[in-house]
Amino acid sequence: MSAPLLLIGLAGLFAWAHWRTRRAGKNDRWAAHARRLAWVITTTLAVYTASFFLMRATPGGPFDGDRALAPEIEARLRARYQLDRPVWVQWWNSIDALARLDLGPSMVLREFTVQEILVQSLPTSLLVGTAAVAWMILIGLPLGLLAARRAGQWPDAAASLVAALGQSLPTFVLAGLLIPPLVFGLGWLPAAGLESPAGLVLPSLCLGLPYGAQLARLLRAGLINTLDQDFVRTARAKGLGEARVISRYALRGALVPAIAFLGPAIAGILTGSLVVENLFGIPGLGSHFVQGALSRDYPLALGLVTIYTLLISISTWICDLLLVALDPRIELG
Amino acid sequence: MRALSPRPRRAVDLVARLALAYLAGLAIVAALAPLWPLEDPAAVKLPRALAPPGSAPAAAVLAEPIPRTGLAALRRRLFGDWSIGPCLGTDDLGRCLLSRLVFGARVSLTVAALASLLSLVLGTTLGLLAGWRGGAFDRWTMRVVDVISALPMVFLVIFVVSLLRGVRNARPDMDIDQISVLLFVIALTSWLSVARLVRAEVASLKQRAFIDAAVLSGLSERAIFLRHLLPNLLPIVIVALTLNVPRIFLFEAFLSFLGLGVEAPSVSWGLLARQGYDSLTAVHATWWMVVFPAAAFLLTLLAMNFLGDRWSERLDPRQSSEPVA
Amino acid sequence: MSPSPLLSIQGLSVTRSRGRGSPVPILQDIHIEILRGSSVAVVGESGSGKSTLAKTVLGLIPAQAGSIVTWASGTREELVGRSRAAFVPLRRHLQMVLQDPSASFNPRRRLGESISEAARALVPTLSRAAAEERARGLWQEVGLEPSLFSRYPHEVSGGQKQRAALARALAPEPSLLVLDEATSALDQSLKAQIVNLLLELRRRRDLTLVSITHDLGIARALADRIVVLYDGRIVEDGPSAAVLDRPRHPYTAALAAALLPPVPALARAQLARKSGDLKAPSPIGCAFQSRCAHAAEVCRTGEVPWLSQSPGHHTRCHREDWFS
Amino acid sequence: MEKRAVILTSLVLILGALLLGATFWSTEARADLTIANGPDPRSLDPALAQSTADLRVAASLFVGLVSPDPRTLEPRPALAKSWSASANGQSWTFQLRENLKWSDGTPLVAAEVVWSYLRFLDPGTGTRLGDLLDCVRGARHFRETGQGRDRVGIVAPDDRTLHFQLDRRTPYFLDVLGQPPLGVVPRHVIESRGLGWTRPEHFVSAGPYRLVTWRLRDRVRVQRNPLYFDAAGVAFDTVDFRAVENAATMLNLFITGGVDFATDVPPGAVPALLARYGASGTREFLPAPRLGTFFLRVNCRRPPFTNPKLRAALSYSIDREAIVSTVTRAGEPACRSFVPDGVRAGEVEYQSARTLSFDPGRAAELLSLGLAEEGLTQLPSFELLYSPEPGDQAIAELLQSRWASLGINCRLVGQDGASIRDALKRLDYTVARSSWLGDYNDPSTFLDQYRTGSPGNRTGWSSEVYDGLLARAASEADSARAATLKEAETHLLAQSPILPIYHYVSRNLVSQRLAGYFSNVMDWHPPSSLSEGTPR
Repeated sequence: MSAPLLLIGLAGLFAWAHWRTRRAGKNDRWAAHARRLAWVITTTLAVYTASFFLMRATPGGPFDGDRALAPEIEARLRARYQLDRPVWVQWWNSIDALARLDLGPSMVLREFTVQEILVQSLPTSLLVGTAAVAWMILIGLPLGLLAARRAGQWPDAAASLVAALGQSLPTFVLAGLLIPPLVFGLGWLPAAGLESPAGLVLPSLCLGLPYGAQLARLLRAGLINTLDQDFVRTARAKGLGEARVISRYALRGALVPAIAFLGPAIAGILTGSLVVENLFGIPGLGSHFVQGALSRDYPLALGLVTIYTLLISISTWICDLLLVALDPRIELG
Repeated sequence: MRALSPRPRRAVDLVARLALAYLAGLAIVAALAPLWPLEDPAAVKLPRALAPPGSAPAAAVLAEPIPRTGLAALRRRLFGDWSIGPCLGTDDLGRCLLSRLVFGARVSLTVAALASLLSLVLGTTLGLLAGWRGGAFDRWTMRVVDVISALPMVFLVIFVVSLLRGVRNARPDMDIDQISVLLFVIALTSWLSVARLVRAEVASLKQRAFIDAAVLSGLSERAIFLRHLLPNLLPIVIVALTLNVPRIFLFEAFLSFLGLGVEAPSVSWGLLARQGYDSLTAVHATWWMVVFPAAAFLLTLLAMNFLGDRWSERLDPRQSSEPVA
Repeated sequence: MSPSPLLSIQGLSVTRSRGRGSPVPILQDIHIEILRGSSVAVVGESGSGKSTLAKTVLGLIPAQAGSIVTWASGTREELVGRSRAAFVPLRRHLQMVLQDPSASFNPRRRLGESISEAARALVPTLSRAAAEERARGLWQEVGLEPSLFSRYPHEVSGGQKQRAALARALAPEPSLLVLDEATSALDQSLKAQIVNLLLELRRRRDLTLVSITHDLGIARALADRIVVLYDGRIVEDGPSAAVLDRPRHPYTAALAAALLPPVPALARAQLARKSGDLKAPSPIGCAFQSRCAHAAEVCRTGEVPWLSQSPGHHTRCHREDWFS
Repeated sequence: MEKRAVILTSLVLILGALLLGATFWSTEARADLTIANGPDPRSLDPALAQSTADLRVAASLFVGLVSPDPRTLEPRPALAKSWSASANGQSWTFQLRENLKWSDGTPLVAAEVVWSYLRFLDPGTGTRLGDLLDCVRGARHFRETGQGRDRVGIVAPDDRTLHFQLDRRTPYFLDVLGQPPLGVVPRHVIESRGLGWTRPEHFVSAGPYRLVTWRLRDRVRVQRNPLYFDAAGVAFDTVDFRAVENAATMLNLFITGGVDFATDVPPGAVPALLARYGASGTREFLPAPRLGTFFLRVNCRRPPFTNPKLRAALSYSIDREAIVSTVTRAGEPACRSFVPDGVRAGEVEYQSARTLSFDPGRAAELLSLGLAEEGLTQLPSFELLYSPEPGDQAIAELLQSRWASLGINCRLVGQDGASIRDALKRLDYTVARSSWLGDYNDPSTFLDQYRTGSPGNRTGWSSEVYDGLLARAASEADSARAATLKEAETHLLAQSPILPIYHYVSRNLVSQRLAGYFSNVMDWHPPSSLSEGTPR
């Protein structure tokens, strides 16, 4: 029985955080981290449970096919995967398995366990995601800086246009428009697949561009705000060069909302990768996620929901740490 | 205090006015869609399938049976059988793309507007209460928000859409249509950021003395919310709105890509974008099916972004030396 | 007419919990009796708990212990433990002018609206028109140009806003008016104008005034009795002339002479503990001991006695004879 | 300091991700033949294969007793060298080749073939296509109950002889045995490895290829099996089955030379592809009829469609020609029957019923008759369940629009595959899109589905006449059987529980450099028979 242990451990973590706060004051870092960790686990369990019952309430099952299964076969399959037990029991058992970090076997890709699928596809998703974040920064930062420095002038308008373009075109349309010139016209990039680093360029660009556009808009707004503030003017008055003023003083303040946006953006990039994976034939998590959901592969879909929840929570956590590093006034929650 | 950066205000205001005019015009065109001399967006005309812009003849089409009331009847009285024709080309079933864009705007804008409105109402109410009450209510509301925002939305959408369709099929008498399902799902997923923003804003407004003054003036909680908190929340809410609408557009397109979007004969911009994508292959491209929906998205979001920027700058207290009224 | 009590504060304690840490005491064991028609000033440094006291009396901050009783409405009413809604009927009689005039008006409402709004909310019998008429009357009474009545807050000066705030507080015609640093945001000449206005109003409207201030000059000008707060406790209470001219507590003396010594390490630790940052030993004995020029061994121990210096004049000090 | 730590951590994370990515780029060289296979195979176990993508991989890894000729589909000797049937066609004997070996060198004997077939039938295996072998004595009973394993009519008297006892004369028996799901699997590996036996590290087969890698959503790579009985006849040393779901992506890959063989094309590209490849004479895109039908199911238990006249009215009101000429456009034949043309029924070619037509007048007549019988004045609006993919959606829209002009109003309901399957299973639909691909080259693979109680029925339709005709056909000789089956099909179409729309065509894109590709009705193009060569 691992689930009770997990719950006890969770309660212990909360209690320790509470005790530590009592002893070391409310700004204690370890207490904050412990509480955060406890909440990440709680959130994951809550999301898992909600998804579990949502999936079970939805019509269809993992063994439905275009061709019906003989009742005997279906009964045996259901028994093999314990689907014949009461749903509460199944839920408790799956939580128990989750506590042992066992995500169970896939019910549709029957030769694989969910862990094996993760091991195969998570690195790819992380790779594409990292490259997309790189694109996002590569596009968003200069565009935002340019727009803010020349606010109201034509570079601002041009940057806004690019940003709106990035924000308004659905990924698949973007891909459809980028592939002909880059793949067929110039022949620089492969049409699909990740067989070479060049194969990474288009998918990550399509994935990162919309977020880069949003980042540019946020940065522009933030910079216009901070460029107005006294400390920046003081820096200017000291005779510092404009580039230095921006990089040393203004950007710091402007980055706060941008980094706060980074957490949801990473979440979006991770979960939104499915279209890109489909378009470019990339062996990532996204397609497993949607396929798992569509084919009612309960363990696979739930396992991936758990992983996504963890990834999202952890990336927001890291972003919060970054925020604290940038702006000491912000408290660790 | 003035913004330091030099800005030719007049040009900015002109563009802002243009953007506003475009959005208002679009809204009117979309709202009155049945009134314009357009073809039926769902009318299949196979002989002129995939005709490039302007090349296909207009078809005299009117819905059967002829409506006696409403915009469609008025259209008949005004224009009779005449229609502009497919000047933006036709799709693979010979349907007029212009008409589909106009009727699609109706669905897309309605979904975007209503879903933002719903999410605004929900997000503002909860954010307001959480920020105002503070304490346990605040903590738990925000925990719930955290949990929901940690749920991958794609997953939620697949099941909620299937579930609601199940409910709809089981209870046809409830008459849930596809667009309300979309609306519900999108609103459900987009109120979180609004709630966060509003809560943070209320928490800081609460510290301001004028709220204490309102309490001292004997105002009820409702009056404080309505007269003192809400008006001061307006700027942040508007910013949230301009950030939400493009997300909703893209989300709707994404759902269409997954095949979970609107059902025919309804048409939305997301669906048109998807059809455009489908028509774009390595060997053949019907460019008009990609370019016009993409341009519709682009123009609308450009206008919205611009207005949003301008509006949030205007509402920034540090920039307004003139009366805000 | 024998003076009858208007407000009586007995054993009031207020603590504030910040975040998850243990609650920090802000006010401890406060006793003040305010007679009808009197004018009391509460003085002390910033952080001494003056504003908290004012806000507690007006029901903006809940009290943890003690009682506040008022007879302002004609009957005896207990204020501690009242819900926000149950407080509303009393606001007609107890009013307050908040600290910062420029922050205490909703930037998106016209000044006049805020005043008639207060009149209407607290005096339900007033019609909309009557409320506005009363507001305009008050507007002139506090000496404001009628043309400013429908201006927005950011369009008028600080002094004008302070007068408007006064008008708003007077709108329900209260019997007790609490002024929280009513003049500290203003320059010298405006201060004098406001003080004169207050004295005038007090006379004309038979107001009972409680002024919260760190400015002893204002206290002297406005009040006939002064209560000195230090670290959430009353250290001296007496007639203003006596307290200001012959202080019987080292803290009051230092305050009056504007010779307050800097905050030493131990007091800093106490301040830090208040904001919940550090663990510090709770002080034993007199809270002022670490800054007191006259501190002795006795100050480090035990409960500090509440001593009567003369009728109506008390201090909280171990060293009753330090001044001699 | 903290800032530096944060930056350092981010750098480490990015580097780590890039390093992980680099593992992809250091992988194997390009395969000799690359096939864009559609979605991932769900399983490499031939008994569990069901989609065409699964079957294509299974067919290259496994082999059965016989194997269809890629040009004529005639059964050719595979593991079996020769065979004979008794006069009544109910008893078959097969002789295995000498020196058959598994890819790990273990000898392959007849008992293992028997075990493979019994495993295929065993309900514990979870086979979906188990009814393929229903003609074998006792097979159906064992498949449906798990009882009577030793009474199934498949035995191996010695190491090289196999004996089948059938329930009835089955003209298509050899066709069935040639199907990929009946490839022979290694008992010695499966019993020791369980479900994981298809992993590359354990994998053993007797087919033309053996498994090298299987990366989900990426590719299945196979390599020539030197111990295959015809290893010398296999031209390509390595073959990649790439998982590419999106047809547009397949086309892009094909055009840029990333794949040599693509198994689907985007619907929008069909006319351009036909024009491009048809005109140039290279014939890389050459759609050919195949055994499959796209049709609508009507729920015969849901009023008012309990009335066959109303169902038939729907059928007469479908303009099938318009659908194939504007939506599918790859030369798909519009349905005149349920069973496609070109099906063999034993020794004779099956002549299908050919009773379907587009006849709005007849439709209107049947509609009013049917409505009168049901006591209705107007056909209530009903729901048409479709899967929201480009082609399907266009068909649904076209149907809706055409029906509307005939006064038949339907609402389109787009559902994901699992929901549609669930609705079909629970008979919780009114009209739903469906498709059927024949398992073997015989009309019964289509017609048997609508027998009362058949799991493939899913319309609630049941007809004693129909069941009787099918039963009668089972015992008849080829030409009489074909006539009886045609009679049954005519009855089925008249009753209209299903509304056939069009027959599928193969939609392969095949590089010019491949030889050995022949169009056939089963869309059967085993990689082992393809070779490098001049255009066909």
